[in-house]
Amino acid sequence: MAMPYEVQTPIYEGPFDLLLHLILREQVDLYEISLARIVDAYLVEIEKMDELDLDVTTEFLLIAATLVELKCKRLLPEDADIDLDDEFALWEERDLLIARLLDCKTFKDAAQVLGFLFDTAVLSAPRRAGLDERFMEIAPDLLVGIDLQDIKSAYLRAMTPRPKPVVSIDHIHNVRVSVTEACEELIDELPRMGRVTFRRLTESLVERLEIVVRFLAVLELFKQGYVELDQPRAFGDIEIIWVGSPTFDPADLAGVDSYEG
Amino acid sequence: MSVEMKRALEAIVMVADSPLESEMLAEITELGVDKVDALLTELAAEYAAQVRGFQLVRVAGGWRYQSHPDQSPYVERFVLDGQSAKLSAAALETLAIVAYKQPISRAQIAAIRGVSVDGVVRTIEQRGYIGEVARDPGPGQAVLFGTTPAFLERMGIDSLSDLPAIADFVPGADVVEALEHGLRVEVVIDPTLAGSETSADDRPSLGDLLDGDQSA
Amino acid sequence: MSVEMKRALEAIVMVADSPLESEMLAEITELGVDKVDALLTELAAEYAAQVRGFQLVRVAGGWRYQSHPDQSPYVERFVLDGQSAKLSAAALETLAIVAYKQPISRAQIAAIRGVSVDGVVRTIEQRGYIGEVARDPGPGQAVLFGTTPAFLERMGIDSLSDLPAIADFVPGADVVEALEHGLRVEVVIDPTLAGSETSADDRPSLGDLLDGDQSA
Repeated sequence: MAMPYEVQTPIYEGPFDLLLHLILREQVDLYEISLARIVDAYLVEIEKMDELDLDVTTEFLLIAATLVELKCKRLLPEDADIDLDDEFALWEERDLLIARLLDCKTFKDAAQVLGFLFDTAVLSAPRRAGLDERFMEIAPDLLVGIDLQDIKSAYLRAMTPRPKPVVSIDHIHNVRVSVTEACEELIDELPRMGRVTFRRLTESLVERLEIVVRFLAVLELFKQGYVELDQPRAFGDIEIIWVGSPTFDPADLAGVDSYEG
Repeated sequence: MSVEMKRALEAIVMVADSPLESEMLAEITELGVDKVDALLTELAAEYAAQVRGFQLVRVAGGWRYQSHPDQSPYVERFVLDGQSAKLSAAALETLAIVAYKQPISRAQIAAIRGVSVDGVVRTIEQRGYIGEVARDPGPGQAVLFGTTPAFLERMGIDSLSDLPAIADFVPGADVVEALEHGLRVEVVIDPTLAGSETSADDRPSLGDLLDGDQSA
Repeated sequence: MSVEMKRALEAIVMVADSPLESEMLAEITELGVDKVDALLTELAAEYAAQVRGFQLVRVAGGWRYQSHPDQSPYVERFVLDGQSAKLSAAALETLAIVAYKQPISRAQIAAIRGVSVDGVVRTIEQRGYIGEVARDPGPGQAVLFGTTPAFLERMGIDSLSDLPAIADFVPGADVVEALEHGLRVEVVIDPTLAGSETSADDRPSLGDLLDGDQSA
């Protein structure tokens, strides 16, 4: 009985949370659920945010890319002359991801203890009454060495607007590819090609990330009904068939922007 | 003599508005630090034996009087200073990371939590639970955070060493295994080259990947 | 039953920062006023019998804990030791805000400073630099603070108009919003506490309060 898996993230807290939830609590094998569904659940959460959080979005893209890559390894036809370096690199990335997930889980569990301590501690209120007035007169004058100018500068300090937090985007300056751009490229190329293999579509690309992003773009176009996908044989090439209008305006493409790094 | 010194300690701690360190109490009473701690421990035991509605406790490196936890329903009706406002799960996790890994930068916290932490760091910093303790000597001079005495006070603990060891929380082999299984890399290099019908069932088809159908 | 209620009273009076009236204690514990007074009197006798270093006494119409008079030498040494002989930066900022923006409520100060200010307000109030000058006429009747004559004297000025002018300074939008929130124009200022011969007209107007312009 085929049952689509629904990703539920009621109190979602970032990609690690989502992954931990999926793998540990739901005992889901990530290879057997649709990446598109995780993406969807994620996008829903991102839309709930008041402002787009670049850190969260890019972090997600990174993890999604790793997952896609892991999936591709199982999906794409095997190469006799498979590059062992690539192979090791993939293992490394996977291990890195697992290490980060373990770290995240460690502190999640530690936080529960802090929560318990906190809940216990708030049951007691500290005595803060301080000195009886009879000792006040011998208490040292706290204003020693403070003059009117100090009061004025303290006032100005207090009234100066606090700096607004800015989200740093330094770390993403070298991400040259976005899913939106990849979609636009595909929309330009695919109607002319009619039917093409994914291998062919990516043969000119060098960077792994670019290939991953192209794969995401293909999934996106499939989701929106502009292409059909066919894989005639297990591990065979994936074929992409353009079924949209031959004169398609990329502006009509809906809802891909959120992927953008 | 001990009785007289206990009375002195009771009087001083009573008028303090924050936890008093044993060292300071020792200086005022001209007793040894160990003696001070011993006397205060005796006092705390007396109050407990007499089932007082208050306690003498050691918190954040000092001694203070506080209401007994089982009287919180009454005290809550009276004290409404917002101090007991709940901490969010995100705030607790961030506090846990700072508590165990201090000094630590915002970026390092974010790397562990996998999300942007600017907002939550600001919140717990404003509450006074964490503060800047140093600057990263590297380029950028990132602010490094650590927990404050207010954090210890709020958690009701005397020092960071009262927290359970972080090793206690490192996930067990079962979790590691589950993660490895969930994220396994399964590339079989077949020298005779691919296409064996036999293994096809083990692998997800493109359809599975796209619509998430999981025939199990 | 009496034991339980005595414990509740101990807890409440212990954490109160000013003497508590029997009426209020009666309300919180849902006991009669006479009963409250009787129980507290019993407690006071217990502490006396156990020669504690503190007392439970009735002062200024309310009940409070205080250090035992015969322990004054130690308490004085503690006070003179100057556990906090300098005003903290937070306390100084709070004092400055009250000086320029009076009358002002705790909540408004907290909104400007972005943190709870109960502790620092109590400190500078205890030291006699600020005091209650009015009540917010709105619901809740929040205490409104202003500086005291002692503050003016200490600063060597005659009236608030002698505070250094703050020209061309525009506070942040968050500050303006904090001040607008709950601020009432028709505040009745207690002339006995305001601390200057000058009339209320010399005090900052609402306009001053909002745009931070304090041209005297």
